[in-house]
Amino acid sequence: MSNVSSPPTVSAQSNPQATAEGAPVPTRASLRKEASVGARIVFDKVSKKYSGQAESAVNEFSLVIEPGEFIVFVGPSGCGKTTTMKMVNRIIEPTSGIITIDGTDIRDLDENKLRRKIGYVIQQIGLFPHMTIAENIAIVPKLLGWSKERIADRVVELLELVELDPTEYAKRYPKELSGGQQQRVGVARALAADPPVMLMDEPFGATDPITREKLQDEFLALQSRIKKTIIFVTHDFEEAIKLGDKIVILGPRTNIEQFDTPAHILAAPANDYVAEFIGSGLNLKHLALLEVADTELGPVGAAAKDAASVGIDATLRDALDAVISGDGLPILVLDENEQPTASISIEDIAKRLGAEIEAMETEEGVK
Amino acid sequence: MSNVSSPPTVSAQSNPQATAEGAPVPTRASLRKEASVGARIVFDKVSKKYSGQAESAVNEFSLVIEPGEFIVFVGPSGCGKTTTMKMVNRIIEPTSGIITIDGTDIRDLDENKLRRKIGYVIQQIGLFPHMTIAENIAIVPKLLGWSKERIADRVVELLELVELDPTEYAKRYPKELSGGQQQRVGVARALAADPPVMLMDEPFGATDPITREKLQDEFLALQSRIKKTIIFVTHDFEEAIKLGDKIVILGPRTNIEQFDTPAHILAAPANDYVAEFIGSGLNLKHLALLEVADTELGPVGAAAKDAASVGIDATLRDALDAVISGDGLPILVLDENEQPTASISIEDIAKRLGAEIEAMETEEGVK
Amino acid sequence: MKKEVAAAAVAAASHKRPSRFRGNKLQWELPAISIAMLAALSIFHISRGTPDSIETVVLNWNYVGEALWSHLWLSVSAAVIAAAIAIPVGVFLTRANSKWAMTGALTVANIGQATPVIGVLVILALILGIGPGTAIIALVAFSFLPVLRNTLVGLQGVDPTLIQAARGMGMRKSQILFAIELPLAAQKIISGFRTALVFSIGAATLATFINAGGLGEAIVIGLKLNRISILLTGAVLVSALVLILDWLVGILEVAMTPRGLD
Amino acid sequence: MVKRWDDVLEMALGHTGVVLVSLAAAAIIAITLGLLSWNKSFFASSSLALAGIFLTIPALALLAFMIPIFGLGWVPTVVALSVYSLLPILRNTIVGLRSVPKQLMEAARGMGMSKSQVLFQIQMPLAWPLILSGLRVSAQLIVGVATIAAYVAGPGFGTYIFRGLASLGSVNALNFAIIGTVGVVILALAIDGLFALVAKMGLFRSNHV
Amino acid sequence: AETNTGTGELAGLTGVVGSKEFTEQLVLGNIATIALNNAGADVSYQDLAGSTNARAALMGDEIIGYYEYTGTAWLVYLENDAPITGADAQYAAVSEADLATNDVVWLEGGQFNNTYAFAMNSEKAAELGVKTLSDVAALPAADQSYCIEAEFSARPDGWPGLASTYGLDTNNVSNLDTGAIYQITADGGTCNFGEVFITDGRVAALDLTILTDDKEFFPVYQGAFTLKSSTLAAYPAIATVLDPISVALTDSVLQMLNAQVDIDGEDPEDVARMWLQDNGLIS
Ligand SMILES: Nc1ncnc2c1ncn2[C@@H]1O[C@H](COP(=O)(O)OP(=O)(O)OP(=O)(O)O)[C@@H](O)[C@H]1O
Ligand SMILES: Nc1ncnc2c1ncn2[C@@H]1O[C@H](COP(=O)(O)OP(=O)(O)OP(=O)(O)O)[C@@H](O)[C@H]1O
Ligand SMILES: [Mg+2]
Ligand SMILES: [Mg+2]
Repeated sequence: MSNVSSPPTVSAQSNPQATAEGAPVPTRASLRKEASVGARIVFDKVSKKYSGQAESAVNEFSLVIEPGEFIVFVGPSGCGKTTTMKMVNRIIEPTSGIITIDGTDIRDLDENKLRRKIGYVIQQIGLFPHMTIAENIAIVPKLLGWSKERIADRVVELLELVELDPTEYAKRYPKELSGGQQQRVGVARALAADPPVMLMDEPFGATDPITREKLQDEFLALQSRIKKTIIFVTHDFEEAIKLGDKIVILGPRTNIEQFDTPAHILAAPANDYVAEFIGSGLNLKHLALLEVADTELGPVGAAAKDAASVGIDATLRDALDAVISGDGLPILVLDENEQPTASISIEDIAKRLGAEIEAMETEEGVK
Repeated sequence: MSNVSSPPTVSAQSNPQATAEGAPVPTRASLRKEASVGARIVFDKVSKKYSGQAESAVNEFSLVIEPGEFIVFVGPSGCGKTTTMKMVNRIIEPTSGIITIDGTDIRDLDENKLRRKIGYVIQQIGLFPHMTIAENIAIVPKLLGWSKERIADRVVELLELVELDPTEYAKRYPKELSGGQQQRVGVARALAADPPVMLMDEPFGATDPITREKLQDEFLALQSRIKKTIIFVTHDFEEAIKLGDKIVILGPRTNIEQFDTPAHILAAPANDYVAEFIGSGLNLKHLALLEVADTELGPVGAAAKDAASVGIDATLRDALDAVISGDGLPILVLDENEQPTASISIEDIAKRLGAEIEAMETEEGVK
Repeated sequence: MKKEVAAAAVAAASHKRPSRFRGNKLQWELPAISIAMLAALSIFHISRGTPDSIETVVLNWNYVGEALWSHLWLSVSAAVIAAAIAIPVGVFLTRANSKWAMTGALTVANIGQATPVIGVLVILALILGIGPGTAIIALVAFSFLPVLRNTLVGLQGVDPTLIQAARGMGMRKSQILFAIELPLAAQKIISGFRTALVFSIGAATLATFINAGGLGEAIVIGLKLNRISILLTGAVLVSALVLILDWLVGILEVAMTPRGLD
Repeated sequence: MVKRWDDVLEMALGHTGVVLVSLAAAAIIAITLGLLSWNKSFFASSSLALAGIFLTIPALALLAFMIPIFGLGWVPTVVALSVYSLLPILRNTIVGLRSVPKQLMEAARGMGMSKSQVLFQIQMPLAWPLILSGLRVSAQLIVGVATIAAYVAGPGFGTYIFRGLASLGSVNALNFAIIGTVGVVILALAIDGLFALVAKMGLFRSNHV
Repeated sequence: AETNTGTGELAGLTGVVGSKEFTEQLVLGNIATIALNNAGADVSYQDLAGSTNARAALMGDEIIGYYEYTGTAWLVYLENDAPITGADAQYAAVSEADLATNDVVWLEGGQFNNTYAFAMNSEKAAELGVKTLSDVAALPAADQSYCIEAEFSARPDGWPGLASTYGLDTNNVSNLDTGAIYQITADGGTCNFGEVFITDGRVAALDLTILTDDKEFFPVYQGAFTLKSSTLAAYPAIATVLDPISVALTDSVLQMLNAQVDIDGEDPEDVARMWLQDNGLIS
């Protein structure tokens, strides 16, 4: 398990509810525009009503996404996540409201140029049945006129990235792949031309935990190198915590229930709905964001010699897991060289969590 | 949150490796056949090689599933789960090997009669685009010649079961539903005629956590009333733990890495592969199977008056969550009337887990 | 209570649906063109003044009405019979999975399509005698292939996951066919039928050569006796017939297309 | 009859040639028209109407009208055959392009493919089996219709067939009609076989759905 | 052997001689072609299906000329309502009008009249004892069944006029393709009386009996070679070559020549050449 905390570059959004209420407000994040290659995406009271439906699926949705931010949408099925995404690359036109990318109304942009800059992983996967896997992945690079060798290299690279052996799968047709394999090809296809913006609609839903974790780690590594602006839909809250710089928790009709960093949300769920959405084990989930290294630890002697141990770079969640595997007493903390360097107890863990939550709450209060 | 433990009716399978090695062995479970409406499904060295592929996708797969068992398949994407399921209802014919249901080779059964007794939730959802939601759900009942009223009632009942408002959705067409809504209709459709056997291929993959949990609970309730034989594929290990009487952890080419109850697997993962598959927080996951009520608790006085509290019917995972939300010290346990009745400490939790694991290990040893 | 809910669902859902004929689904241009053509024809006739003795034989309501009716009757029944045979044959061929059956049936259909209609008509007339029955046989042979081919392609193009889903539900082959495959292939099959209908209306102009009636007689007289007014009358009426029948089938197609597919 | 075998060979070659040339012309016109009009309801149904009307014009009338413009021989024959064979190709092109699954269109558009790229790279290949079906129907149709070349001194078996039909009852009439007809049938099957072969060779790879 | 030496009266004349697609036309077309080439021309022969096309080909200068019938031109191309009685009068009227309106010249008319007639199965004729159309009119309605062409049913010199002139019963009339009428009439059953052309070889071949047009209703369909006046102006010798041949072509000659093709199965070109040679019309 990789150790994730909110990436340091992510600035806390000034009161997110303000944006949720519609008026896009300038944020600190806009100051670091030059550092990122992603784009700034602003939704301004965007609504979409499907013809024949009584209510709008997306209702006055407002949100500011800073360049290079990894935003995760979570929300009940049918709340309008897919619809919202499709409006960003103009697969669907909003009934009302405006979406801008880097300040330009997307309606003023050339549709196709816009879309080529936006990688899109569609929920239904949507591989082209008449093309091999390699051909499916090569589509956008071809559109952009890449050379044959460059495309071939890229296809191999991407297939490896999504854990599919190129020699085995490049020449197959989609119907010859399992569901999860197809989904990964969909992700590879969207990444192909390295677009600055990605829309990912439940991209890892059908992949097994091991592969999924590898993909998540790859994505985070990628994201730390080239900061794309990513909108990512998932139903797995732990995935949201792990990946998102910020999480948007949506209610029915894309009502924004909470828009904040994972840590803030875990520390202070905005309302019961959000708490329910996070599910049981709120605190345990929160521990996954905190590291042993950042915790005030006890002396080595506090733990029994034969006590369980945990690495210093592990998360507190792993530490707690180790604590209960013994008898609940303090355990050893090992340094990089696997040498005992300190001990950690249930109280240490609880205190660190308490401090974290308090810090978040004060921060909230200040704003 | 429902509290789940291994259903009492599930007998521990005599050495599962034995079945995995091919020879179906008689088990105690067969003695309670009369109590269940499900069917006994036996795979005997079943293999499937897709034409044009170098290796078989399913390789000498042997497994005995007792009537009324809820079996969960987990395994890497592409390992052959879908292929294995499709061989049960003869969508795909095995290249070699035999599958029997209640002792009869499925090749000797009438295909269509067989299939009508097997509810099948297909991974790609596969709703019929030209039929409304209600029509999609009504297909099998119609095939079975149910009366119009009975079908209408059933459709309404099932839509409510899968959390879709019948007045809103019954007359819609699949394309007018979100991904998760479509998936739920797929589940409702498979359940329609209340088949004794269900094959469910990642049925809740695209549903949000709240709905998912409701669906899981509905399923468990259903299952406790009418014991179907269910084969269920998921990539969510917590879902597997919650739902499965037994879990089959598969490696590439459907190699059975471990086949056992969730508790056993969590207590003693058969190998590193299984451990990796379970993912981090093995012990924490295990706690979700244990209840506060079954734990040796401390006196009420051991906890501070203003300490956090947990219900007596909660899981130990919830108790632990509450413990760390305070300062790591013992917390109160409340009885049904919300009155403090005992206290629980980290040591109590750790001890209970330790005892559980030991018990499992001895049981393993006995066999 | 449940029933009320179900009933309410039906009622609630059905009234807010927009008409399936919204947009240009009605294709009004087709009848519009044919009306325009007929109007132009009428103006042409009125402006020409008194017809000569040859023209009077043809250009009267009695004659035209009868010819129009027999043309309509001949061509529509031929197209319908062709479809009624070709669709089941297509269905059978996609099931039989036999190269021989496939090749055999397509060979027969190809021959039917390729043999000049006039030749088939005359030779059949010598064998079977003259009249509408013989004409219909020839027309059926002529309009068979488009329906057959489109039926094959349509059925083969149905998403296999849907067929798997249907099989998984224990639907019998025939049930899958009627409830899933045919509805999903319908658009392509109907497209073949529309082509067949046009083929059959066009070829029915030749029915006159074996005393089977139709507008062909007007066309032949107009051509052979160099009477443009008669020729135009026949040709315009045939064209109008094509447009209007094609339009009607189009309407039928839209009406029959399940809403989930449009 | 033997001395007429040279005639027959020449007719066969001429017939094949005129059919293939006309079919190629029709395919280019009809597919282009289909690509331009598939999503424009008015344009699509008007061009279908026109193609349908062509099919109802008796060959004799069409050719009598064309002789003053194109003279005798190949040209009027090719023009006539081409307009006759538009409908099946055009209709199937339009229907085929329209029936591509929605989620594939969305995926394609979402990748920033221009309309024409979606059309050529996604819709066309997926519609191809249906378009091919139209082409094959048209091919068969005009193998038969090509007999009208006889009206305008064009190539092919038509001369024999019409001569035979006009003189039914005389000794050689049936021979003429039969040689012509059998020639047409053999040719028709050969041309369809050619299609099958080309399809097999993968030049017209059908989709792997 | 052809005398394509490039010498002779018609040296330099190239192009195509046409004809319609039925036997008599094939013979006539070949006769004209062989004769012209014999006189030094270098023309080829091409048959066309249908009168309209042959005429269109002439008007479009696609062919040099072909044998046409006076009645056809008068009623069809010149769009007259009623024929003119008498072969010479009809010929004079047609050649004058066609030259004036279309620049088409009619060379010397042949001595044959390929007009319409009604024919019937000879056995049946004997059985019913009919010889003339007046006899036919006297038959009970049940025996009066007719097969005619579509165009015949509309033209004033066709069915309407004929039926009223003789008082024929019009209740049992079938429209058929020209080619099919002979065979179907010979087969009997569908119709007792079929509309035929007098000089057609099949009349003899199928043993049909022609009923005499005792009221002389049918107009004259005299054959003559037609061509553009400009062609004739450039090659006036065409007339000198073809006129004597046309004069030699009588009803009985054509019936014989048609029969050689239709009954004996000979090639029209051979038939044409033999006749020209036998009669010393070519060298
Ligand atoms: N039609 C086919 N032709 C060839 N190979 C196939 C076909 N279907 C599946 N396979 C291959 O067989 C293997 C097993 O596929 P299967 O669909 O059973 O996997 P799975 O366990 O269901 O995976 P997932 O979790 O991704 O759905 C995969 O490697 C896949 O690529
Ligand atoms: N084409 C359509 N016509 C009518 N209603 C639609 C259409 N597409 C979606 N809807 C409705 O709009 C709402 C939002 O759908 P959307 O697909 O955006 O949901 P979602 O948040 O992506 O859900 P999921 O998590 O299930 O994918 C749903 O209630 C759905 O039923
Ligand atoms: Mg969605
Ligand atoms: Mg699968």
